[in-house]
Amino acid sequence: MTMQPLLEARGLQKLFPITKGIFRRRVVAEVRAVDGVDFDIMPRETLAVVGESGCGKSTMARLAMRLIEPSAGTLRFEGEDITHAEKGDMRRLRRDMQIVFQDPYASLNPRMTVAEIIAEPMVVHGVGDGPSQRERVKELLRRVDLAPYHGQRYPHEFSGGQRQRIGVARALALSPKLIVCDEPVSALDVSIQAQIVNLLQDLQQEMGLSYLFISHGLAVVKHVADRVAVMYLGQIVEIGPKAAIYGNPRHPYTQALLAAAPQPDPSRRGQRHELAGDVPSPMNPPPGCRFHTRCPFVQERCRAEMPMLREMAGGQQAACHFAETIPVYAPALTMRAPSAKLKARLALYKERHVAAKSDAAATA
Amino acid sequence: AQQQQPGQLTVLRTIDADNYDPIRSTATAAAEIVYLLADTLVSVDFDMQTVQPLLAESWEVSDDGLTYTFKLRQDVKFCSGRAMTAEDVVFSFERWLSPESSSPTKFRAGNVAEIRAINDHTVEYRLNEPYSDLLFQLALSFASVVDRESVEELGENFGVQGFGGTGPYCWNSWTPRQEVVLDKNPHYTWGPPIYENGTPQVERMVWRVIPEANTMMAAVQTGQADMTYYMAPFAIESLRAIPTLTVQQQDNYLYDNFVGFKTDKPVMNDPAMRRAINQAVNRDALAQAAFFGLGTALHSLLNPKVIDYDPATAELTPAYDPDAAIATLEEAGWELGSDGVRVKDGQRAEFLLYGIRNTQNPVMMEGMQADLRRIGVEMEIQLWDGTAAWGRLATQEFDAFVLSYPYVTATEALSLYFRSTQMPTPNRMNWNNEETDRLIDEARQATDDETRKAAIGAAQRQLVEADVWMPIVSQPMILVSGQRVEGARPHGIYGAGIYKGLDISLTD
Amino acid sequence: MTVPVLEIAGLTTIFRTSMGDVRAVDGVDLAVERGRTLCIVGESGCGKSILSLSVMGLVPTPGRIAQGEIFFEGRNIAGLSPADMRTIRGNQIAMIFQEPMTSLNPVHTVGFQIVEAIRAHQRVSSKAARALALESLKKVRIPSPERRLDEYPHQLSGGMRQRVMIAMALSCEPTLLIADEPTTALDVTIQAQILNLLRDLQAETGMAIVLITHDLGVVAEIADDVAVMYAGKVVERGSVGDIFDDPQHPYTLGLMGSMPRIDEETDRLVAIDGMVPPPFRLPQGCRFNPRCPFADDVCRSEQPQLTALDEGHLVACHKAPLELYA
Amino acid sequence: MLRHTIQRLLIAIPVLFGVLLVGFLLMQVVPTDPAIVRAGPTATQDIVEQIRRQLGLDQPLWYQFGLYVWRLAQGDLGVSLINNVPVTRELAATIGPTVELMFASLFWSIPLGILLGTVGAYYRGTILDRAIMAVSVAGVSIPVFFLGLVLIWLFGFHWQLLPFTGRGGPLWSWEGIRAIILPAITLGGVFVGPVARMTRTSVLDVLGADHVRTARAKGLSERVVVLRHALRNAMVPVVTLIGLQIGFLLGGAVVTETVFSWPGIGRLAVGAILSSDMPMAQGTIIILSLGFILINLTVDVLYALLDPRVRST
Amino acid sequence: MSDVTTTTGAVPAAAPIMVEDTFVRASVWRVLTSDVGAVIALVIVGLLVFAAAFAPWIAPSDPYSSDLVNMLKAPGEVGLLGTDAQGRDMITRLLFGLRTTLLMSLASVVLGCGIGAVVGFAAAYYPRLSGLLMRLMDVLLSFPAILFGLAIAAIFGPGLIAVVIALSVATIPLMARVVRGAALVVMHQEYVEGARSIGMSDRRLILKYLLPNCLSQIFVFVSLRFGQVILLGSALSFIGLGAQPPTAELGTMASDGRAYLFFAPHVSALPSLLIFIVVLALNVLGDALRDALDPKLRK
Ligand SMILES: Nc1ncnc2c1ncn2[C@@H]1O[C@H](COP(=O)(O)OP(=O)(O)OP(=O)(O)O)[C@@H](O)[C@H]1O
Ligand SMILES: Nc1ncnc2c1ncn2[C@@H]1O[C@H](COP(=O)(O)OP(=O)(O)OP(=O)(O)O)[C@@H](O)[C@H]1O
Ligand SMILES: [Mg+2]
Ligand SMILES: [Mg+2]
Repeated sequence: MTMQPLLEARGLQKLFPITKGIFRRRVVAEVRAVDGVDFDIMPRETLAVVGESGCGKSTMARLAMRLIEPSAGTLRFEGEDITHAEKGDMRRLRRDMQIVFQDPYASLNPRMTVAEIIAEPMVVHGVGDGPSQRERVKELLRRVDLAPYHGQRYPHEFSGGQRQRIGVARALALSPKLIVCDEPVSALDVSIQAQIVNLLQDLQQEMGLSYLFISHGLAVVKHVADRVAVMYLGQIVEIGPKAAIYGNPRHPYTQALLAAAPQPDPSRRGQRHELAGDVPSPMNPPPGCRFHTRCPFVQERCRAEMPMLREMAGGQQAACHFAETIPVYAPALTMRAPSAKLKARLALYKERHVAAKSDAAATA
Repeated sequence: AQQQQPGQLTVLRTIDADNYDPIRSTATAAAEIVYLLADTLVSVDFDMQTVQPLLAESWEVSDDGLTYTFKLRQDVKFCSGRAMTAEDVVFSFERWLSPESSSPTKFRAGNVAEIRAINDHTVEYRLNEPYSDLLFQLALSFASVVDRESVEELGENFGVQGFGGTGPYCWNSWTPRQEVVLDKNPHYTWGPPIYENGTPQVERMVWRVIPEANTMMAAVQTGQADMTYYMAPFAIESLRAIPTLTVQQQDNYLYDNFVGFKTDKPVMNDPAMRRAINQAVNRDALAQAAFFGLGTALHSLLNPKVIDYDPATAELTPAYDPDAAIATLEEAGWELGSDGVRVKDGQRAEFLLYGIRNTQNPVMMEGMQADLRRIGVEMEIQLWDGTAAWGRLATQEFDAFVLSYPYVTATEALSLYFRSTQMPTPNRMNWNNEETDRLIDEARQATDDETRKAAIGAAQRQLVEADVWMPIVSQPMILVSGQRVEGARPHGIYGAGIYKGLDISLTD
Repeated sequence: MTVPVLEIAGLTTIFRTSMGDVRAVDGVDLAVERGRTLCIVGESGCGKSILSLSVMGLVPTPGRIAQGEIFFEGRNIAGLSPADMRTIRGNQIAMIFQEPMTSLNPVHTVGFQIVEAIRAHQRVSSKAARALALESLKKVRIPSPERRLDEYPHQLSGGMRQRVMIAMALSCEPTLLIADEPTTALDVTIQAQILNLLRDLQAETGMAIVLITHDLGVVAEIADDVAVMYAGKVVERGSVGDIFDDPQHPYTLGLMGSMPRIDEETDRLVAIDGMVPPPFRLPQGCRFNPRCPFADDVCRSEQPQLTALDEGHLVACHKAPLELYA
Repeated sequence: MLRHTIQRLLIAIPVLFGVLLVGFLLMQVVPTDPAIVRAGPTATQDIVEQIRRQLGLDQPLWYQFGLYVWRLAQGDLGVSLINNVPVTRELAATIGPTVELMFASLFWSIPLGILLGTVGAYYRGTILDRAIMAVSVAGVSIPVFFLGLVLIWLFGFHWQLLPFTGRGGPLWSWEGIRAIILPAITLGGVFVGPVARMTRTSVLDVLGADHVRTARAKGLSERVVVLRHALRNAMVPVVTLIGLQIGFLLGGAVVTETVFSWPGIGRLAVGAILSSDMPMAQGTIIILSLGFILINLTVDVLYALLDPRVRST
Repeated sequence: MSDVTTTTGAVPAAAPIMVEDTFVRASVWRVLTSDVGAVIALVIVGLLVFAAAFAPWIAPSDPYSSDLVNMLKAPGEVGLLGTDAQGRDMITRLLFGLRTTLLMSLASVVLGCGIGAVVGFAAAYYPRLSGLLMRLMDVLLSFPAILFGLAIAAIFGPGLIAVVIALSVATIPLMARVVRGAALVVMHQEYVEGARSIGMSDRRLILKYLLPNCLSQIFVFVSLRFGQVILLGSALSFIGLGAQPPTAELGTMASDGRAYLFFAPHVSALPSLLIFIVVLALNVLGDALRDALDPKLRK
């Protein structure tokens, strides 16, 4: 495979200094928000990142967008080193990368109309003239299942799901190659969540987008991702194809995460084995393997030596000294399939749903 | 209401002095206290004309007017109990005159040749040239006799942290801007003959500063204080109606308000303009507005009650006549502009006036401003706080100024303000006129009353004709005293309302 | 049959606003028995929290209970005086909230807040109360509980705070615990810890739990009975098995379909179209009808009643069971 | 906690230095010549010149400032240009009465403001709330001197109940207390409003907070909920406001001190600046700014007391 | 803790109003107009501004023509509201005084808030500048406004200019804090990051994102500050720094007229009353605005 990655990160690191003093110049500590991560995103691919709160997912998203300067490491976009790209070059690159945020309530400027918001990237980059921009806004609104007249309204007049659509429309305005989605569905209700996930998937198929999809919902990630990276305390502990990560996780943290995820299956109740303790502070992460304070398989070596990502048999890479030897985790095996009644009814629902939709389209 | 402490007299005033060293302060607020703390060789009677003995029992003046010999009383003691001698008098004068003290009032002592003690109780005061005002000047607080020991002990802090003098009261304490506390001088028996009593009657005097007019009025009315002569004029009438209060006016008070013109600045250098202003301003109205009928409008350069006042100046001073003022201006070529302000040779008839912000000046100046607007002259007013004003008034930034001053003789007044040697201050008019200088010097050096009167009279007439000033009003001195107070009588030399205050006693 | 710990009948809670009356909870019937867990699911704004606050007698100001009865151990507590309610609240009925970050008072120590809860209902010395507080902290398995007593909430992690909340709620050994989305704000690993803890505590004390959530995963994990709410109404009620294996209401079905599952691969999620109607512009007829693919004219005009299909499985749908109308 | 305090103190140092410099420069650009001030009204030019040399006013600016700071470091604030009294002595004499007045004003106005604000917030939207807010808003809308004079007229003059001409004695004496009542009401009167309003907003905020709901859910009585859980948490912004408003209070203090002839530092400062008495003016500026900084330092420490989250940073 | 904890407080001066996207122009107006007090205040402010703006045409006489014969006449005796110490008609003086006072406070508020806003935005937007700028603001803040006024007056001479400068300077640090606090909240909103991510220039970001979203807080602060400035101005007048004669200005009129408080109370009381009304109306308006803008307080 010699395909060139769209985005390539090597040893990416971000330290947030904690400053003190009269003019806040003295650095007293550092938050190691992202601490040396490597990943690639291929064209048309979705790389999902999962991890607990505070593990550095959003920081990684911001780094990938070059919204913040990395403390170390390199970042390449289509082979071009953009780690220290100048303002002008960056501006050009911005057309190819866009971001969708978690909070639909905070991610749209409340003082601009929806049309203005969606047109803004085009205005900033001088793409097209007024009429053509207006045309494009309408097209984009339609694309995210909103009506053109919605463009005249302000964000507060929309529900969370609709706002998230507006955010997606804005991200699409310049026809980017990569969209970074920082927990795009976490704040939404389940029913709305599904709408957005479907929309994102449709768009990817139509426009050949790549996603860096950040989430803490393992189920959602499984649904959308091609490859999955699992983060813990600023580091990627395991990364690889979805099937390998979910089917044969090699890092104890990945395993624990999967085990802890609640399943809509009452029969599995009580089988979850829980991970003890809390995530340590990223200000002074534990030495050696960062997971060793909570790891059920911890050994002496883990406390002293930091494991590196290693190639595994399943095609993924895991950062655990004992990745090969720890017990196999096989949740899918113990999982009961949905009941026949449920399956049948869901199929019925789907059918009706599609029919109702085409009805509506026909009458419109 | 408030019970006063027995034997303690509380006097209210609106301002405090910068210090109470006789030779360092020119403030009237200092003089009124220094008069109580220390004595001068001679005193001035309530008529403001007669010089009376005080520390000096008697004095002789040589025929050439150059040598004054003072015979001192023998019973005088400082607060410390030490007897006062001629040496102390000489020391006090020398301190006043020494260049190190750089006293702002030094000039008042005349052109001194030598002052020496002939014996313990005789002082000889020799001048280089005659000085007809000398005795009056020596009655001012600046010429007070102070205790050498106290001066040496306190140094810079003399009159700040303590005071040694022979006055009817002794220094107790001073809290700046707040109060001065004075205690009766137990030795004091040598009061001037203008009083019935030679000794102080009150155990303790507290001079308290109350800057707010209303507060002061309420305080006097409610008996929280005993007396004041700083009462705002508007309050006097209603206070008169209160039976428990005694309101007395000193008719011989010499404290005049005037507006001076910088005679070398554009607009102001036109005598016609100055004359027109003198004609246009209704002084009676200003006096009425500012002093509620208590002040006397001045229709002459100096107060008619002052020694050597020249009655002819009253005739020469223009009367209030706006039409005449307009005529004067028209004649001089000041044409009415489209905006109502006159113009001559491209010069607008406008000028800037500086003054101190007190209760009367805003009223008077706004009145004057309105009067001038009617004849097409624009006066801009800028009033400054008392202390900052002096600095401002020393500059050349302004065209006219309003001030008031206390004085004792005509010669004193004119030589203070109009001699060319007094430029730029206090001769802020920049009045540089040889004739004036000559006349004033002649009056100063006159050895007989006639010559002096003639010379200073001529000077007064000359100045009136040139309209260097616009006299406004002679301020009233009104002493308000409460129920407990007896024997109070307003005096008013250099603004000191109760002077030695010897006859004042408390009923309780 | 034993008397349910809590039985709600026809509970209606109304908010009077400038836009009109909002029936946040509209004629809800529920019951939960000793030692059992009732989960209430539903999307944001469907009235779950208001329902629980109604039980607590803590409906925020413009709101009030307009109708219905709340029987707690057989006694109607809906019309109780504030003082009487206080003796029950925190004592026999305890509640924990969604946001462990903000639900504890940041300016008081953890110990103080637990002690306060104890002493509000028990006449014990502060020393004894402190011992009890320590006891309850131990019960919720907080590491080094002695130290925690004197710590402030901000010094604890989210999971620990939620444990403190639980400890506080359990300190008076309530017969009913209401938990309003106790795990939503927590990470998955912590969420599992808390759910396990609740289950263990219930086994120990036999208290009844009403747990509110919108995560069907959580429901599957802990519920005995489930009530699905939509727009202020209960649309389906049943045992956890009924709901997961035999969902009858189209809304419940939609929820199931919207959830991506780890165990099954689907290309496309079954989404429910549209959105929850605003509370003051509820549709005519069945409240779900604008979003329901099965809706017909009856649904658009007539409100369905909650009716029993099986023993203990109730649904409010004109079309139940769906197969018949397909 | 201690570190917190020390850190705040360190931050205050450059601020104080800035105040010093600004004050010094301001006094420099004042066109009034201090030598003339010193010389007095009728002095002649050569005397003024002589005094100028004496005062070192012919030296370059930086030198004067350096000298000033050097002396200041040794606790020497110079002597008044006008009456030659050491500035420190004057400051020492006036600071007490001002602190007394401030204390007496805050002593009643802050608790009252907090009480009114809390009551208003608790009974939000009722007539009581509206009345309280009306009074508070009215309180911040009256010119201080007007209030003072009206009080004098009523209590001092008309009913003759209370003295109003200066300090009656130390605060612990009967006379002292009587004399401070009217000035304290005047000055405190303008403070009740802001405190009440801030408290109301703040308590209202907290009353809606999750932890108050928790407190209620515990079955606590309303009194405990409001006092222990709402008010305590609401105090932080109120304390901030008080710290910031001290500056305003000082403006009021100048006026109050004048109206009631109170021997405070406000009047001293005004007099000193108006008369270009530079050392004295500088001294008062330093003391007043120091007071302001100190109060805000106290506020910071109070935060730490009120809010443990601040403590640990 | 971030830089917010400075010497003078951990919380921005005014209680931070959450910038909520539920802000609705129309609804703010509706909330505002549904409050009887606010409507009355609005009407009063409108009337007063109108009266001030058209003073030269409304006033029954010349504000500067003194009539020393008819001085200190009680209301009704001469003219409807009597005359002042110069015998000038009080109505005229009040109208012109209002005009000056409003202009003076407007100038100070505009100047002070303008500069303060620039400083506040700069401090929020450029964290490197923040320490220095905020320390500078601390210096200004700890410099009592009244002393500043005095010093300025000593430089430029007492008068409106000095008052305006002093009041502006006193306003700057407060405004800077309010704006910085508000801007920091906005800065942390995701939409600002979103704007950055499309490569927007700083200028456009500040003007189109920061400024509009801080406006509501600025607005509330300004309306409340306006009243404070009028009162501070009257305190400055009291110590003799106000407008110079014959300019009519309410604070100066009230403080000059206080000399006659016991005899002709109207000379001081009427301007005081007018100040009271103006400030009261502005405060009520500011409070109502705060309530209207604060989603938490909105019903
Ligand atoms: N600007 C910043 N300054 C200091 N620390 C920061 C900053 N931004 C993030 N951090 C810290 O870096 C760490 C990682 O933060 P990040 O927001 O990337 O986590 P996350 O995985 O996105 O968490 P969440 O799931 O809660 O969104 C956290 O500990 C956070 O406190
Ligand atoms: N103070 C209030 N005034 C008016 N309506 C209110 C108020 N509080 C709640 N409501 C209404 O009550 C309804 C139910 O709210 P509730 O908080 O119970 O929802 P929820 O199911 O708990 O949602 P979430 O999952 O978001 O917590 C909402 O639609 C809301 O509009
Ligand atoms: Mg994040
Ligand atoms: Mg809820």
